[in-house]
Amino acid sequence: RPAPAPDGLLRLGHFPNVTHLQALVARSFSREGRGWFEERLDREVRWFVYNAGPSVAEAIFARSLDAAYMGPSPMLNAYVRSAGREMRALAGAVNGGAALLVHPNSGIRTAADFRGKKLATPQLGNTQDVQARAWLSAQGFAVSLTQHEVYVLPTKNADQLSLFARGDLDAIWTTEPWASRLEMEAGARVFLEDRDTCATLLVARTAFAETQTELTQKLAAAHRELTAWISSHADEAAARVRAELRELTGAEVSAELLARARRRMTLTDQIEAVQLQTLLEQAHAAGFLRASPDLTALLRHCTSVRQPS
Amino acid sequence: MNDPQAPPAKLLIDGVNKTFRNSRGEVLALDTTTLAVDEGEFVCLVGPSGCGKSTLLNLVSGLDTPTHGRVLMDGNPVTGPGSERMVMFQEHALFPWLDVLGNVLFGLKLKPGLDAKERVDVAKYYLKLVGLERFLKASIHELSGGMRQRVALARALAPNPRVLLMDEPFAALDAMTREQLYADLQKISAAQKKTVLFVTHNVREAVCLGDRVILFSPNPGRIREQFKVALPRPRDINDPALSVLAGEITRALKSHTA
Amino acid sequence: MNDPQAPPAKLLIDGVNKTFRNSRGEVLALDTTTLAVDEGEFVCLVGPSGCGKSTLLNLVSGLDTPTHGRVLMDGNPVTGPGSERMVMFQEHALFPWLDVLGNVLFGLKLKPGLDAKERVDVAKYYLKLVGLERFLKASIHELSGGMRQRVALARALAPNPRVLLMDEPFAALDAMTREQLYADLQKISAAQKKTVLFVTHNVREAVCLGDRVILFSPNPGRIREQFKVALPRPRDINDPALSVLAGEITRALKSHTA
Amino acid sequence: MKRLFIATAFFALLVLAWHLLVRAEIWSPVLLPGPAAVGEYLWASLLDGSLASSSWVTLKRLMIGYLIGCLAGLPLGMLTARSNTLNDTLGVLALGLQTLPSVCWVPLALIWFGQSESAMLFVVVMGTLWSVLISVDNGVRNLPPIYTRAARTMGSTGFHTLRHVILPASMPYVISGMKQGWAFAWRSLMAAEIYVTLLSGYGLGHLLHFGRELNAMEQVTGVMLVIVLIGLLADKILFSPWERFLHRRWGLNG
Amino acid sequence: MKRLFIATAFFALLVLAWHLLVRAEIWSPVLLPGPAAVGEYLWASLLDGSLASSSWVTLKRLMIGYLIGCLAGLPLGMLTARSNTLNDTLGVLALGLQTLPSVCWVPLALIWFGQSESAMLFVVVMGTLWSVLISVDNGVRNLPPIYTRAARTMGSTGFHTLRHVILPASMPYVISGMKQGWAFAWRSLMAAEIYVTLLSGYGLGHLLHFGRELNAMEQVTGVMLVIVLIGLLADKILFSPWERFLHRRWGLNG
Ligand SMILES: Nc1ncnc2c1ncn2[C@@H]1O[C@H](COP(=O)(O)OP(=O)(O)OP(=O)(O)O)[C@@H](O)[C@H]1O
Ligand SMILES: Nc1ncnc2c1ncn2[C@@H]1O[C@H](COP(=O)(O)OP(=O)(O)OP(=O)(O)O)[C@@H](O)[C@H]1O
Ligand SMILES: [Mg+2]
Ligand SMILES: [Mg+2]
Repeated sequence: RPAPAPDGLLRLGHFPNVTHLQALVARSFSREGRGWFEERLDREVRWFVYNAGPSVAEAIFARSLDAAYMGPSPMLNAYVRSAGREMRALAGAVNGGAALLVHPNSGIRTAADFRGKKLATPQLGNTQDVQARAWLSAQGFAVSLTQHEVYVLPTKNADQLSLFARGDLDAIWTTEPWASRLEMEAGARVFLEDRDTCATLLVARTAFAETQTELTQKLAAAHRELTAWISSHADEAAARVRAELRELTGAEVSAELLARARRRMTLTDQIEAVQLQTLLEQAHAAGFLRASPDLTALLRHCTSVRQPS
Repeated sequence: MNDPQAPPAKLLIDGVNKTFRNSRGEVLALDTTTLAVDEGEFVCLVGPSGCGKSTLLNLVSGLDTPTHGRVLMDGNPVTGPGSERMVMFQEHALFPWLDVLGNVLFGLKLKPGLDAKERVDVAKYYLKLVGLERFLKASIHELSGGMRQRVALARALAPNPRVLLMDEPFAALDAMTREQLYADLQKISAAQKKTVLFVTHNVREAVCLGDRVILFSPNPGRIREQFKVALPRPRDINDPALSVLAGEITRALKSHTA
Repeated sequence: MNDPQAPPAKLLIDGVNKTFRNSRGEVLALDTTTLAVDEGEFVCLVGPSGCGKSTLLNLVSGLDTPTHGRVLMDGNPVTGPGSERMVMFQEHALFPWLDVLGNVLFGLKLKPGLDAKERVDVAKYYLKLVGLERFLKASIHELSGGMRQRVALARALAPNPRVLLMDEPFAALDAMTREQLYADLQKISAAQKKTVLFVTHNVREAVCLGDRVILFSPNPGRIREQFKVALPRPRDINDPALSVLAGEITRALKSHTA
Repeated sequence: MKRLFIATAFFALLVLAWHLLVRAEIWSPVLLPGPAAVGEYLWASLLDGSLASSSWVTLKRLMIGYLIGCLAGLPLGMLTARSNTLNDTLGVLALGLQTLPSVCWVPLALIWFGQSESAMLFVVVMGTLWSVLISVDNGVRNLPPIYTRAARTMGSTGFHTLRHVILPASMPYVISGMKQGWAFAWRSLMAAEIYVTLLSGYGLGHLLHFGRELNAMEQVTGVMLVIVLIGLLADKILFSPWERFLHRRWGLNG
Repeated sequence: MKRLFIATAFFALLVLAWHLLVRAEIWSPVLLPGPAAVGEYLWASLLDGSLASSSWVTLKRLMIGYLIGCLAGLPLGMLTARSNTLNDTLGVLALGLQTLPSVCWVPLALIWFGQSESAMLFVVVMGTLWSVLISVDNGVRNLPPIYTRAARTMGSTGFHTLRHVILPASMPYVISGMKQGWAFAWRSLMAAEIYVTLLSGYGLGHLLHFGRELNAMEQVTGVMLVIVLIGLLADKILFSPWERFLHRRWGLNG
């Protein structure tokens, strides 16, 4: 098994995705040799790119990552699956940035019209997938791996666009920038918009958080500072995000697309415990989790938890 | 035999030779050879290993074509194999995916004018002749070498061909079975006036069965000498008169090879 | 042989029988059999197919163990195969992954006291004896059946065993090669006082080679009769005196089987 | 009896050791789920029908694709073996395509057929076809010529020879080719299912992939057990009878 | 000569037909890239070294995993063939695991080893090991007993028999088992590379996957051609010499 990182090295994971705003901006600083985290933690930072939450969880389980940006559902999943051992949340990052879009020809006007339709989500058990299932259940549809009153189809983001354009999909519940791309490139209509639910968090491997407490706190602090910086330097941050995405994926994100996407996202460094609890229960209801344990341990190292009043 | 009034020879091997090409060059397996076999004649071919006996049989069967010369049957050129010239190969060549009965039936099914019941009856008759009536359903791999040769014999005899080409058919048999089959083969070929070309290493066997014994010598393969066997039939392999002739032929064989 | 003063028999098969169990039940392959073979004696076993000749050889070689009774060599029980009793199997049993020389060397390498050069010399000597000096590097599959048997013979002779167990070693050979090997085998076994057990279907061969000829009959396999062969050595297979004895044995064989 | 007992005892011990290791919590439970967790998963998904429906989806894809592959590969293999021209063209093509792991067709298949059953079928057929073709070609090419020669002297020609001599004589090769084709089809279908989610039904590969997505190792392990079971059963049902037949009739082993 | 010409002409015609079909724009160019586009991609990625480096990454993984699998499978197969107890335990286990497409190990391997080379190696070893083990077991089990009997009468025992008789005599099976192990290893590595992106190096499977992600079908097709090429070369270099040896020495075909 891979050994824990040598001292002086911090291994950070993230997606090449606009909802990982902080990571993209910080990494663009690193690229210029004045890394945001490097300067504040006095550590060499090595970035690793993932494109799915479960891979991040795998990497954390396998001790090949120290901390990462990831969505709440995979984080909760990893926390529960490891019996609360392997995963710790440090801070919030981005809320919202997701939408439910429908095909103009799908004939969907009201929630009741979803019966028998095909609804795609980015990935089984990810945040949008859990939310979609919870929402559909709330609308009275029976949805599970074997019940298909609405077909919930976990489909890769890259494939969604072409399938949607061909009319193979009626609706998509996804995150930015795909939601905006669907609007702009495939004429998708927004059915529901989500600006508030937790979308990205900063998490750490338990052993890392517990053995290097000071470093962990410094990391969270630097992240909070970065979040504030992005809020106050919106244009420079946007430019850095576009440049970084070009570096990572080789694809150009238009300024218009980014702006549109940015409008659905809310920057934050807070974690709302209630939201996590809700997501946990929804995942439990969808059959993805068999237990819904206490979240205290998960949030033990997080100094910015908003507890229910 | 060259009498213009006589009927044409059943088989005429006319100035035939055969060259094989292999990695190291050309092998003249059979030098220019002429041989006429009359209807109903039993001709035995004897000679050391590699002298072209099997090659000659393959040419007559139509499986191979001569490099020069021609093979005629009833005056017509042989252009390919056919069921009127049945072959018993040196290897037994039985089909392992069929049982004993199935192997004998294979040739019979290709012969028109028989219904299913008659075919089975014929097959059983010949299997009984070779003493295998209790092994109709046996697989080939379950038989001993001698039993396999006997199945091959039954398979060759069953379609009642006019010409039989047999390549060391009795090599793997014990003395007793062999003597039995000498008697049966003589009976069959006499009764049905079959024309037989018969290859063997065993000179006594050749003298016992053949009307003529033809000696081959190798490198290149060619006919060296012929012996008419005028002994009365049916012949017994242990007959002293037969031994005398066999001794004479054996001496001739040695002198050609030495 | 039962004289208390005499040295113990080289081989003593003492009240041995052998039962095989197969899917259909038990087969008594060899009924209770006793046979003593003296040092230097050449004993031929003759009998129809399936009478237990190969079975007996396997018991003596130590590859199989008797169901009852025991096999002694020089007074000591045989507990397993060993290179002092070399076997020539009915199938040739050559190793296809070795060339001709390699096959003969296999047994020599397991014999202590020879260096590499001596081994090759010994192997070449015996390959020359069987007329294969030009095929040292040939692959087994390139040889004809008769050549394979000759390689197997060389392989069995090369380590110079005290006892030779040979199962139809000459079946695939043509008459001339065979006569040559009769002479050689007689010379070798006389010169080196080898004890030989020799299975054959050919009664004349048995009489030509054996000091004693033992007749088996099948179902169950048992010894029926023994013949001392008192003819002077070296013997020629075409000797008329030999033919007379062979005829007598053949008649005895027929009477037991009929 | 005694051997059966040893085998049973061995596997019981294996499961016990597994259980104890997991209980001892040497590793984190995400790394290795215990047999109890796996059993629970299997039981639950048997009850809710997801295991049965996925197995059925997978088997249907496999069977149809495999059948098409065999039906095309058998005659094509015979043809390439009998004709030099076909062998130099189609035969060389087949040789190349056989070395291509058929999961590599997935991207093209998805573009050509969309995320549909046809795409899966295509991948399975590509996995089967070439390997069957080449084995049959090999089998026919290596037939001892003595069989066809013997048949010809008995008056057999053309199609009769093909049907009654060449086909049965190359049986051992054909069977082993079909067995290998099955193994490749099975592997490529699993790889394809794990790699892409289909709109038209979840197979066992999807369950495995979902297990990974949810970090649910007891699901991964459970599905793996089911896959092993299906593999063993397929072998028993599809190939054992043929092999027993060959063994009995030809005296072949294996 | 004439046959070589026919083969060349056939493939040239194939490429030409492909080119014309694409030129005629019957299909959208995303569905089927033309040979020119594929050629361009191959040339470009040859020049920038990405093709060479990916091939090297893939081959390294394959070679190491395959070697480990063979080195473990050979002796284990001999052991299971000679011991009933081992056969009833390890042998049965191997039979089951052999039917498991080794790509199914990927989720567990990722959890156990992380997204690392070890995970890939594990998958490749699982693809090779069981199939080699079972072929060797089969080969040794089906040896004609006459060989060992003959060797014993010449005084060979124990390890000498194993080394000088059993091992060479089971050669044909061992070679064919190693060949099948190679095919499985190759397939499982491709499937694993397509399925998971590794941090430690991009192999050919990754190039294929990226081609799909970018809808760059000329990349997909180009990489497929490279995979075919490597497969053919591996066959030529690794197995042809052995097969020629067997053919020459044993008179076996194939
Ligand atoms: N297909 C072939 N290719 C090359 N050479 C061949 C071929 N068939 C036969 N020969 C050669 O032709 C010669 C005659 O062979 P043939 O089989 O006719 O001998 P034979 O008289 O039947 O010998 P045997 O008594 O051993 O059966 C031999 O030297 C043999 O090597
Ligand atoms: N391994 C075995 N299992 C079952 N039966 C056997 C076995 N080996 C031999 N037998 C049977 O034992 C009997 C004697 O066989 P054996 O091989 O000793 O005969 P043989 O005298 O050598 O005959 P042949 O002249 O055909 O070689 C036969 O009936 C045979 O079927
Ligand atoms: Mg011949
Ligand atoms: Mg015998």
